[in-house]
Amino acid sequence: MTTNARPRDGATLDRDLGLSLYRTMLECRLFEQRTHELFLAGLVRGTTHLGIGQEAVAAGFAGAMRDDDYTFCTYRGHNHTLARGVPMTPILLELVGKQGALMGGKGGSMHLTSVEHGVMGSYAIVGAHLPIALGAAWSAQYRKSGQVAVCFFGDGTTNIGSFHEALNMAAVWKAPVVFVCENNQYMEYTPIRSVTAVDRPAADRAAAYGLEALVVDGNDVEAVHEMARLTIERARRGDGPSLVEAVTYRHGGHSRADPGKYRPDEEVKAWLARDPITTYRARLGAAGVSSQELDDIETEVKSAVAEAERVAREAPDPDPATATTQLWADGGSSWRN
Amino acid sequence: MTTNARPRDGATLDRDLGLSLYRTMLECRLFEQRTHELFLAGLVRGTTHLGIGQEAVAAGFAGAMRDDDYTFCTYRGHNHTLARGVPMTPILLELVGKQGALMGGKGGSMHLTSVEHGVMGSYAIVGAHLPIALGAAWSAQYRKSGQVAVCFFGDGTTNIGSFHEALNMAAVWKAPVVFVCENNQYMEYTPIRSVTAVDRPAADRAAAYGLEALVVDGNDVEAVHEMARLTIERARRGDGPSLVEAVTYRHGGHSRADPGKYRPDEEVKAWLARDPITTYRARLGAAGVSSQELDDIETEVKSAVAEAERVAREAPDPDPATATTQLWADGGSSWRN
Amino acid sequence: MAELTYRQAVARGIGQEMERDPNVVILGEDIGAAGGVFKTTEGLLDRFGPDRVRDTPISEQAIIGAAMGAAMTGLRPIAELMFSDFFGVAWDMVANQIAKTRYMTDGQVSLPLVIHTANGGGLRFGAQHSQSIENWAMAIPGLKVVAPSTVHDMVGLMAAAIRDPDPVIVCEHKTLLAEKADVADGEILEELGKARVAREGTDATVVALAGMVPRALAAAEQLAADGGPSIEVIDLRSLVPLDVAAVLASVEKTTRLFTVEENPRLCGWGAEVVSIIAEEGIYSLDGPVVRITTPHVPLAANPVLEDAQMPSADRIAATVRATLENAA
Amino acid sequence: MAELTYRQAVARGIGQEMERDPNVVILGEDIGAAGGVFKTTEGLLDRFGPDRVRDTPISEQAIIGAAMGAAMTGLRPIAELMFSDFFGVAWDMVANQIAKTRYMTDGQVSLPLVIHTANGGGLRFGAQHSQSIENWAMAIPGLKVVAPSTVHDMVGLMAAAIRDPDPVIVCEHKTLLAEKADVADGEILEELGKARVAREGTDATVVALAGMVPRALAAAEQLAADGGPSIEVIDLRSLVPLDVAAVLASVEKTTRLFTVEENPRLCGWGAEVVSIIAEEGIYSLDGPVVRITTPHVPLAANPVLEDAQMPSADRIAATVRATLENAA
Ligand SMILES: Cc1ncc(C[n+]2csc(CCOP(=O)(O)OP(=O)(O)O)c2C)c(N)n1
Ligand SMILES: Cc1ncc(C[n+]2csc(CCOP(=O)(O)OP(=O)(O)O)c2C)c(N)n1
Ligand SMILES: [Mg+2]
Ligand SMILES: [Mg+2]
Repeated sequence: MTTNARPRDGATLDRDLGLSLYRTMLECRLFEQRTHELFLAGLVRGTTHLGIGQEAVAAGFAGAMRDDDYTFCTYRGHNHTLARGVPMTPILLELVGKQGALMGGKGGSMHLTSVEHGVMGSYAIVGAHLPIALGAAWSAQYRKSGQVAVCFFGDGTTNIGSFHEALNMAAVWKAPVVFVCENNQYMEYTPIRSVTAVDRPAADRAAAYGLEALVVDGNDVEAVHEMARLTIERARRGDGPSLVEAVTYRHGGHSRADPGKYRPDEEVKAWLARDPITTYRARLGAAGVSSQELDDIETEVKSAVAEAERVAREAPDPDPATATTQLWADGGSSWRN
Repeated sequence: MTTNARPRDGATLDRDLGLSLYRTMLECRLFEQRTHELFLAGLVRGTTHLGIGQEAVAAGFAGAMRDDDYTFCTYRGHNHTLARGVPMTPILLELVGKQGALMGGKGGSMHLTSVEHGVMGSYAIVGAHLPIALGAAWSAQYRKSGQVAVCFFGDGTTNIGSFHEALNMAAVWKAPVVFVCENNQYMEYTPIRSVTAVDRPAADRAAAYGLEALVVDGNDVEAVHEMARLTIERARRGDGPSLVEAVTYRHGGHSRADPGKYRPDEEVKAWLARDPITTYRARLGAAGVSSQELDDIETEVKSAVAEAERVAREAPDPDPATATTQLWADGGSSWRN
Repeated sequence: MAELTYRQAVARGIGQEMERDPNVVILGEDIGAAGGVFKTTEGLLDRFGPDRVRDTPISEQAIIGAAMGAAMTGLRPIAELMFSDFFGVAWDMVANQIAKTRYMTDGQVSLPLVIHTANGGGLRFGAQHSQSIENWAMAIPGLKVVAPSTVHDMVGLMAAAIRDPDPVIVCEHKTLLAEKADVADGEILEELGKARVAREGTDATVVALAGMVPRALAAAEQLAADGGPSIEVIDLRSLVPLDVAAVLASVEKTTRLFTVEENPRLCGWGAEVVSIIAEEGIYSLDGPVVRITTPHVPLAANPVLEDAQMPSADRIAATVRATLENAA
Repeated sequence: MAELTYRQAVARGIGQEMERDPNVVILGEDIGAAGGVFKTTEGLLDRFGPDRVRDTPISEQAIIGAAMGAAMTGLRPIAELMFSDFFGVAWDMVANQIAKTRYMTDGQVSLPLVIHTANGGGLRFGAQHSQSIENWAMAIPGLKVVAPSTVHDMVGLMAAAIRDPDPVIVCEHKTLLAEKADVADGEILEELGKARVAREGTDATVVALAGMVPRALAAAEQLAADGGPSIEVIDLRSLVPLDVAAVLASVEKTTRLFTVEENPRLCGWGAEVVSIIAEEGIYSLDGPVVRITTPHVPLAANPVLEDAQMPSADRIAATVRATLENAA
């Protein structure tokens, strides 16, 4: 299984599932596009890392997860957070820094978390969440809960130590975790191939952990979904972890206002032509879904984004006194008696 | 090249080289045996980690190194330090804690270093020295000095993050470094196979760095020497790093007074029968070296060990005032003006 | 009543809590079959089986990271870090992930976990196996830190750490492992954040921790035997939460403060304690506040050098005596 | 004279030393073609080529470890750590290897290397990208630590750090990166371990560092404008070596001491400075010594919350005024 996995027996996906994957991708895309505009306008503060172009990975996996499964993602985590069903408004409130924010303003863009939705955090230090995801999987295994942890990270992350430690220990423990490398070809500004000893940063390392090399077209949401289904099932069955390399591309820069100019124009153009959303829209159309239905979805998503923005603009600032709450389980931050 | 490399064209090694490898192994063995006795007698303080049974790796590699090449090893570093020609007396003085010690008593058993002999340190935190050895190799590459760094570590070390980072960066930079995993089958008390996702902890990871899987019989000093020659030449030529797995066994426990009882008797017995020194003595005999000559070497080494012990017993304690010297290059340790 | 060593007390505390709560699990290197390199987990594998007592590869980031992931999903894991020096290879997990996640998620994530570790010098292990790192942990908001000095406290504070809903670093002092004492049968539970007056005195307060507590007590006895000043010794037991009230009360009585720290001089817990008193108790003080510490150098392996570095009972006694005499 | 930003000053200092000494090399993530994420290495690749300016994978242990290996074999490497928070993933290399190796080898190994890193909060990056970790480094014997607050000092202290025969951590404060000032042409070299009296005053000494220096100065001006107390502001510039003499001399004059720290409260450099004065300068003090710090919590990403956490000019001024009034 080393290229485009496809739905069972070559059949096309269930229609409802297809539409739901499409909707999820659109939610990610439109939310992030607006977020970027609001960042440039100074409303969104701090930093943002957009996953525009990579939506199929988030949507494909989230669509194959059980509600109580765990997601672990990075600072580039809007897509993964939205795809698990976290509403846009508290996310946007977090980004603009207003009351009602998903984490009360304490985390910010890089740390989106919604335990209620199984989004167990976005981690801003490269590689840290791989061992943590393994731990959640171990816990599920110990509790016999049948839950699976899915852990997303970038190509650059395959060169840091915690990747290696987590993969080995997960394999030895047969932990129910799926490690998903979103290979978008770049670290921040440096092409991954210039700093990596193998061509496929994740897949070419799988054998080092006794795992199969799994590669999927990360811009093909159905292929991703099928790969997700297979690897999650494997984990749930007790057959242990998988390492999936989803080949994709970020349309924009690494973060904030980075225009991503370090990438050859031709390369960017080629990938834009493989936009996961427009190509999937075409595929759904070819499979008989009407333009009207697809347009309706877009209209609904747009108005959800607009509504989130309206709330975000109107919400008050947080109470500065909350800066010192929730360090400890007692709600406070006192370190003395 | 995945098993016993042998001297070129199946010829036997040069006679002088063979005797010198034999002598080196004996120096290691007899020094360590006496060290262990002195530890049990309370003269050697702190801790010791013996490499008894693993001498062929140290001797084989050291015999293939240029005088100005660099050795990086672990707390289990007596063999590697002796094999590079560091005299026994200052080492033993370090172990017993007397004046004249190799590092003035500051380092102790786990940190043997003799820059003069290219022994760039023994490192007591698993994995730390792999990146450091890579750095020394990078420096040699930058200075075009033709030097090679050889870095020894254990099987357990292949599961820690710095292993992964160092191997990848060394491969990308084509650094002149040879990473040598002494697979003695155990971490401290835990068998390596019970915590590792692959059978050969180093060799099965080589491909993850675009490197060839190299395995050598670590109890066959000639095979090790040939593998050393080939990989060091490769590094010196500018063809980059190698990762060698030398399969061996420690005869005793992990450290101090550990009797190593966690290992099956049969296993220990089988490995004792493959003692690198007795088997090599037999091979040298079969190749025509007289018993007398080999006995003479043993007598010389024994008296060197005895002489080191005599000095160590008679040497005075260090001056306590030296406890605060040599933190900084100015010789002192002042942190204030 | 049963006589127990400090090292057995570690296993007793852990075992007590594992009996009580099936969600308590432990992982680390050589902790299972081997019972731990310091034999502080001996017997646990037999009692609780390999699902709850897990041997790991040498992968400290994965060990501590896995503990975090398990803690956030319903378990109460204990990670063993063989030597506290090894925090270096997993400090991101401790300082950046575990310490900050509850705060960053505004309380969505709780991390009831313990990292227990052998801490401190005195065994001639050299600079990379002898550090006292309790101040590394104290400096990071979000970590609780305890460092028991007695066999009883080892059981009771370990139990408290395991039951605590927040991450706790438990420092086991290497020089105390072989100490023995009788401890009560049945459940033992202490409270985090309570110092203990280990010895009452009137002329000066000496605040100590872990392996320095017996030395401070010996110094006090030595001074008493010589007709010197009367020393009150406070065993802090816990750095976070810190029992500020106990130190303030003692200094108010004695008017003089000394701290005895094993960690190297700069930015230790002693500096924190002194600074608090210099702000809140300055009018109680009758003279300079003196920190007795290891000098700001790594610990040497050599016994003569290491003994010259770590505060000894003699040095504590001499420093206290000279300081008080100077001021008088 | 040329106008330079603080971020350009980093590259100027590095470039000056790379011109001077061919053994100076630099490595890190995105530092070459991209000129660094903070643009503090801009232009170096073009000037010195890829052999001396090396882009690396995301492998901080390998980056810092490689710098160490290079330093012990004849080079003078500079490792860039993109954000100082990432010391977490490479702390073993810094605290256990680099800091201790000269000592452990009794001086056989010298480590003339620099780790330069973006430090501090204020940019709303959240808890894992905003820490002030200068106290982590200060607590480790064997590391020198500098944290320049001005454009000139950034050049001169960087140059001094690179020439220093020992390992130096250079902390570049993120909020200062865009600061501009005219600096002299030609070689600029400062000395490690010298504090600077940034403003003279008579009523209280305020000791600050890096991003807190401008705030302390603003507070002093604010108090002066309001007819409040006269504040002497000391810019420490370097934590190790520490200019104890400068602080002692100032406190002797003003009789009052305040420290302004960005790092969270416990065990910061302020605690060290206060403790030294509480021992050596206690008889100069006329009242409580007060540390003004970020509270002991991680920094929040939200601007309102982050501003409430980090010491502001207003908070500094108000604290100084209230403390002095209270005592009077
Ligand atoms: C340990 C660590 N080193 C460096 C960084 C800075 N950094 C943030 S994102 C990034 C690039 C990550 O690349 P990749 O893993 O491919 O993920 P992507 O951003 O492409 O999604 C870097 C270097 C970090 N956050 N953590
Ligand atoms: C980071 C770290 N973790 C744990 C240890 C404790 N420790 C010392 S040696 C050792 C076993 C190492 O096994 P291996 O790499 O196979 O080397 P060997 O001792 O067999 O030569 C362990 C776990 C350490 N020194 N450093
Ligand atoms: Mg990437
Ligand atoms: Mg081994």
